[in-house]
Amino acid sequence: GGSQSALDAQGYSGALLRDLIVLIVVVCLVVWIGVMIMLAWSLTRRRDGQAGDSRGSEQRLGVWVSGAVAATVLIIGGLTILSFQTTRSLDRAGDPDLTIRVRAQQWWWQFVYEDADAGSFQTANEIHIPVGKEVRVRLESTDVIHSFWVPSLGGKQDLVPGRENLLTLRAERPGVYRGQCAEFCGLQHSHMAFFVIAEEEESYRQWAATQRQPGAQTGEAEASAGKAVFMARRCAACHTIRGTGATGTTGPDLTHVGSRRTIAAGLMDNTRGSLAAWIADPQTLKPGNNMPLVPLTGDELRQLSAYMESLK
Amino acid sequence: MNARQGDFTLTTALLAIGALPAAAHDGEPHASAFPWTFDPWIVTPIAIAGGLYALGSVKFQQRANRPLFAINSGILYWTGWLSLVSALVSPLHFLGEHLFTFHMIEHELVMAVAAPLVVLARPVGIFLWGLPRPLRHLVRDVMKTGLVWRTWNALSAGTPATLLHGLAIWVWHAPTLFDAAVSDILLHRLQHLSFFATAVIFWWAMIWRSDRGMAAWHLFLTMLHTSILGALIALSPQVAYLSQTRMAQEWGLTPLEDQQLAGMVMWGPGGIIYAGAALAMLALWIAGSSRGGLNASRVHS
Amino acid sequence: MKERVVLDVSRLPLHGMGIASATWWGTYAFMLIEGSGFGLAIVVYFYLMFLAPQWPVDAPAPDLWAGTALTALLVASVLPNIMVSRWAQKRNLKRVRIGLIVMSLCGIAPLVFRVFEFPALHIRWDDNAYGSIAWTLLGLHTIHVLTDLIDTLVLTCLMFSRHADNTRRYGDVEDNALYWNFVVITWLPLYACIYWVPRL
Amino acid sequence: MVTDADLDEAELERQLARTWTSKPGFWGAIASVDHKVVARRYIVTAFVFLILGGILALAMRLQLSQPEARFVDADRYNQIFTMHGSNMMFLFAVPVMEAMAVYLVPLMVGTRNIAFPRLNAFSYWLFLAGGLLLWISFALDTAPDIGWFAYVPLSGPEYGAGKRADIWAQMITFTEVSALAIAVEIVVTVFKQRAPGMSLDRIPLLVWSMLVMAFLVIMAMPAIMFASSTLIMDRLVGTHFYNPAEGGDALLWQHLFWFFGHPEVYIIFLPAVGMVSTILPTFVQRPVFGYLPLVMALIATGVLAFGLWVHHMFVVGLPRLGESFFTASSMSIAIPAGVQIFCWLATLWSGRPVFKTPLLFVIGFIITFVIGGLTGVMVASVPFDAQVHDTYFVVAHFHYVLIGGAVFPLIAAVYYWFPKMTGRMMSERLGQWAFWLIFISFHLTFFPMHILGLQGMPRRIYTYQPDLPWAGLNLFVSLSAIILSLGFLVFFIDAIRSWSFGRPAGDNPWNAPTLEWATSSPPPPYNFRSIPVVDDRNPLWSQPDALPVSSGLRTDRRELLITGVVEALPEARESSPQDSVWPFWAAIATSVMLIWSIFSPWAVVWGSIPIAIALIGWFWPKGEAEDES
Repeated sequence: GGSQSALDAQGYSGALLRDLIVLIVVVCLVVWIGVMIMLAWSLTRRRDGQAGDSRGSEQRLGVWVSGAVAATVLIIGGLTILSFQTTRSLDRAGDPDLTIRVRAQQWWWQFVYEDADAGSFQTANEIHIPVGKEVRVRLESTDVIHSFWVPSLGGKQDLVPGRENLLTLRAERPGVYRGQCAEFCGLQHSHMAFFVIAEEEESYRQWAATQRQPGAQTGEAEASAGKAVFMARRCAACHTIRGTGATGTTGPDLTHVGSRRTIAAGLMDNTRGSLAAWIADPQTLKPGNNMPLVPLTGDELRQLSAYMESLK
Repeated sequence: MNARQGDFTLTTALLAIGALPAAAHDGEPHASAFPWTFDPWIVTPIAIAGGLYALGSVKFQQRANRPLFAINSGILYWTGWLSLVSALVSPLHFLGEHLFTFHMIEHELVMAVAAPLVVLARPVGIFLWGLPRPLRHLVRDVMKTGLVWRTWNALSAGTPATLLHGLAIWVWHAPTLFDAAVSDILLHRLQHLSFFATAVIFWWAMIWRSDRGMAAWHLFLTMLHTSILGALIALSPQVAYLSQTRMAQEWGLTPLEDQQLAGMVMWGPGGIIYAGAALAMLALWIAGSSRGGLNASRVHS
Repeated sequence: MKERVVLDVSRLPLHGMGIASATWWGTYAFMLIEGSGFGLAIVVYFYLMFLAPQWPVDAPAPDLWAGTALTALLVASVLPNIMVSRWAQKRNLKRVRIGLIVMSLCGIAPLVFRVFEFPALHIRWDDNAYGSIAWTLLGLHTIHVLTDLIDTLVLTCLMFSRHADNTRRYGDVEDNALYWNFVVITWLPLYACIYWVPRL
Repeated sequence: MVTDADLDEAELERQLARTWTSKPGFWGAIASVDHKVVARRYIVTAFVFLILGGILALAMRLQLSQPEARFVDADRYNQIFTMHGSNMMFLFAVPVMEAMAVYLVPLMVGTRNIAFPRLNAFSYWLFLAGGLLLWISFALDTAPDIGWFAYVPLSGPEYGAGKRADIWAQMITFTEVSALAIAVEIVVTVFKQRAPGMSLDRIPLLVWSMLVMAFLVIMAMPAIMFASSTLIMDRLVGTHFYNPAEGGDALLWQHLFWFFGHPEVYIIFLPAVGMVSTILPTFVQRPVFGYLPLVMALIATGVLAFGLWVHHMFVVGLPRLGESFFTASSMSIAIPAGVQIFCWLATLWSGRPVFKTPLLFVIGFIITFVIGGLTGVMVASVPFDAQVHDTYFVVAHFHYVLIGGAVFPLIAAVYYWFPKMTGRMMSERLGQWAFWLIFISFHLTFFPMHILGLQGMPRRIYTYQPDLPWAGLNLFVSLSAIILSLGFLVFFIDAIRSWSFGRPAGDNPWNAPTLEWATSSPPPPYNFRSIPVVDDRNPLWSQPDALPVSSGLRTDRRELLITGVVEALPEARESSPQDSVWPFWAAIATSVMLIWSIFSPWAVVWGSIPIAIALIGWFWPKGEAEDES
């Protein structure tokens, strides 16, 4: 899990937006109650003998209606200014502390940490960010339109092929925040989630340092065998594991797949069992996704999932 | 975009000229002074129009027995005249040469504020009063000649006026032409002249010539096409107006942002004026459709 | 409900002409629909132009001669068109017949030039978005020329039939003339877009 | 030449009936151009599509009632929500509103048939063909799966496999052509066929709303026609309108779609407003308060509708500097909406409410629509929208606006005009049941969706994981949806039963003030024995004893009165076309061409020939009285 709610705001933008939402909802609620009182009164008021459409009462009604319309104008004017203030607060000054390039594709997220000095690296469906820092995400799509949305941290922004959009995130508290594609993007739109893990600066640094390392080499025999299977069974044609001969780019970078919380864009928790299930039959678990069914023996499957799990 | 620019946006959007101090508080070269523009080719006609009207009103006031008409149209005229001055002579003009956004505000003032106000005031009669008697008769005779009369009639019919005004707006917003107007003073004068002249013809046609229903229709079409032009400018991902937006950086905007804001001014506030006028015309049309004594008698003939 | 007669309409004509004719208003309404279509196509043209780093995309500006000749032809055809409309108003059958034959020719001739306009664009519809919109503008207008041509041809046949001498038919001739004017007028901004905007 | 001047009533009715009644039998029915016959077909067909669309909604609710359910697979689910949206918008909401216009406008303006009645018949056949195309493709498991908005590139040549997107695009063409045809008919009927004396300020509000709706159709629908045609071209002949790699643009589609799509909302909503403004005065027995402000509010909504399309695109990356402009302009629609609400409240306040079913639905409409309008104000705010865009909050919002704002008034309208259309009353008891079931379960179904949206549930997902906190509310919503469908079931049972067994209604069962109640129920084929003459906005209230009428129309041909646009002064007597089978054949030819063109561009060339033949048959004069002048 992880929080995915506009009401459970844990980021700078998220909190601003929550405050705006609450305020506007309250104002609108008051307006609705006011209109309902007027409606109830009109329906139930006691009518005297005479039909009340003399000239004077028509004029009085006119004044009331004009007043109500004027109030409408004032209220929407006020709400416009409120929205504007929020927009202005969202667009704060300052250069980002960290930039992440997001490439959305059917139906997973590729995240590239761009860092000229320390070296760039890639993850999939999971990003770590330091708490309290401005994180600029550069949003691109490689196929259809998707939408990047982590409600607890801030509003959404589309990823449109041929264009680049920007969004700034700042988590105020450590935590795991779930995000999900919000623009219908085809068959498995429902299974296109990702996680933002906000942590203290120090642990973020450690994580980033680990991510920059090439894929772990383990001594465990089963995992080593799994590596051989990976290379032999076409997996390397689509996936990259840095430090090995696997340099495919169609699928997610698996260099540290074992360290991620979930697999298949938030579909399942990352355990050896779920890895095995996924590799054995991706098309049943997430029909239509781009990972082909690779026929493996039981041993090969065990070895391969052990290898994946070892890539911490 | 930072907070300072945020201020800039708000004030530009809502208060146009009131934004000036906020916009320039960083000690740019222009910060200390917003000069007025005294281009003789602009100031002279405006001054003459003001002088003639003042003189004419005084003379008219002495003879006429309809002071109320004079006062109403006087208020309209002077408001229109002042918006023309604020667009073309006040620091707004200077700003318009530096920022696309202000240039657009300037144009909207000329076309959608000054022009309809002047047209509503119907100042020609007063102008004539302002002229010395021999000249007045000469002008009156010229105005009554067939050619002048026919040309005016042909131009100020609803459809030609709408087309003419629309053509002026679209042609001048061709990026090359617009940029050329910014750097060439002669073209710039011509641009403003054609905006104002076609706007006067357009509003004259709408307010005084056309049937109210047709006027509303033409105003709606004008709203639609100017909004679309504004939207095209606002939504373009490229800077199309290179030299017009060249100096935007000095004012805290990127050239693209300047262009977007300018388009937005045409799209939003500009569109609202035309839409409002269209609705007013329709309301008059509908409200008056059974008045005038024609209806009952002619139906029950 | 009981009725009380207050108005006698028996002296009204059996058919209205011009703004008293429902067909006239219908023609205008359809022109409005198609005008919106043309307007949108032009807006899309500009939208793509504002989007592109240079315009036209990967092609020289179109050759002028075919389009310009066609424009001249269309503008010139307005004159006989208005004449036909006037003759129809005056119910002059002989002249209307001659005029309709002339107008049929005026509908065919532009199509000859239109054939040369497509290659003059120097780009195919499937090369890039510029090619797509340029071909679409030309194609859209061609469809309108064709429809009105067919309409004119049918009407010409009709005017040589026994149904010809009838106010209704003359009204049809007027509406057809109205529509041809529309086809000509809408071409002018299209011509400016296709041939002159790339030269700006 | 026979005129009605010197005939007695019975003889007059006999002659008119002979001239105006359609021939019996199958071909007679196919050939009929009576606006009431065509409208009735339209309404029934549209309600059938409503039922089908509702069944789709129930299927979706079944799938979402629990996490990771497997009732419906991803592919089918995507087809279902695409079908639900497209069906409800293009096959139900717009057509049913237009059908109501086709039925009511000629009666309310006091004429004998709609303008261009053959076009009217043609439009129905085309609409039917479009609906069949979509539903047959669904039955064959090849329905569109791209959403009712069909965003490129998902619907483009690269990602939209098979013919699914083409079927969607061509279904659009079918329904839009038929909608445009009706729009033209409405405009001309209202402009030129109003009863003498019905000047602009005496036009019933329903007719005003239909007129504004017709103009919206005329101005907005070309955008979607252009969009869907260019989409097909991108897919079929390789143009690049929406391909960013070759100078096209994915957002161009969205601009075109929403330039149509936003006015589309008002195309549905404005007629509903007109229905409310017509029904309300009858049930409080006083003229509507604020006639002119209400007319202006209708028109202002129509005008504003063309400036608001970007508010469906707040998160695509529009210029950030423009956000306050977009927010302000989107919120401004609340002003005309406010004018309408307050005028209705004033009407209610100063009248004497009679709580019959139509009024109940109108009150339910006010309560519900104000919520929908206020959530509309919420999503008009760009930052607010950044959180709720494409979530269930928006699903809730537009169902409040479309069901609360348009379907409630539509049901009220059915209860209100059913007696006129069939000559029989619907059941008051079942009506009350239907109202309370629908009203309560509607809110139970859709209100929780606001909360789901704020809790982060996106739209258009076919399932969700159990660890997300949405399961409880989703189950609740699904159960409520069942009650909602029961409410609709009661309504349909009432309508079907009353059609044959309802209490006879009489001419004017509600003591309503507008012209359609001046004739018998159901109206005869010629609508009015004599064309009424109008000198008031509420003619039946100002002239309760005897209706002023005109005389002098011929009875040996279908003749109606052409009047001036502004004051409705009589200008001509005009013949109205005879029945004809040609519109039917023309619709068949057009359908063949449109469906064929999904597969080959040459269909446009060869398919045009039969269309041309059918059109010549349609228009070629037959030398009958119709043709006299």
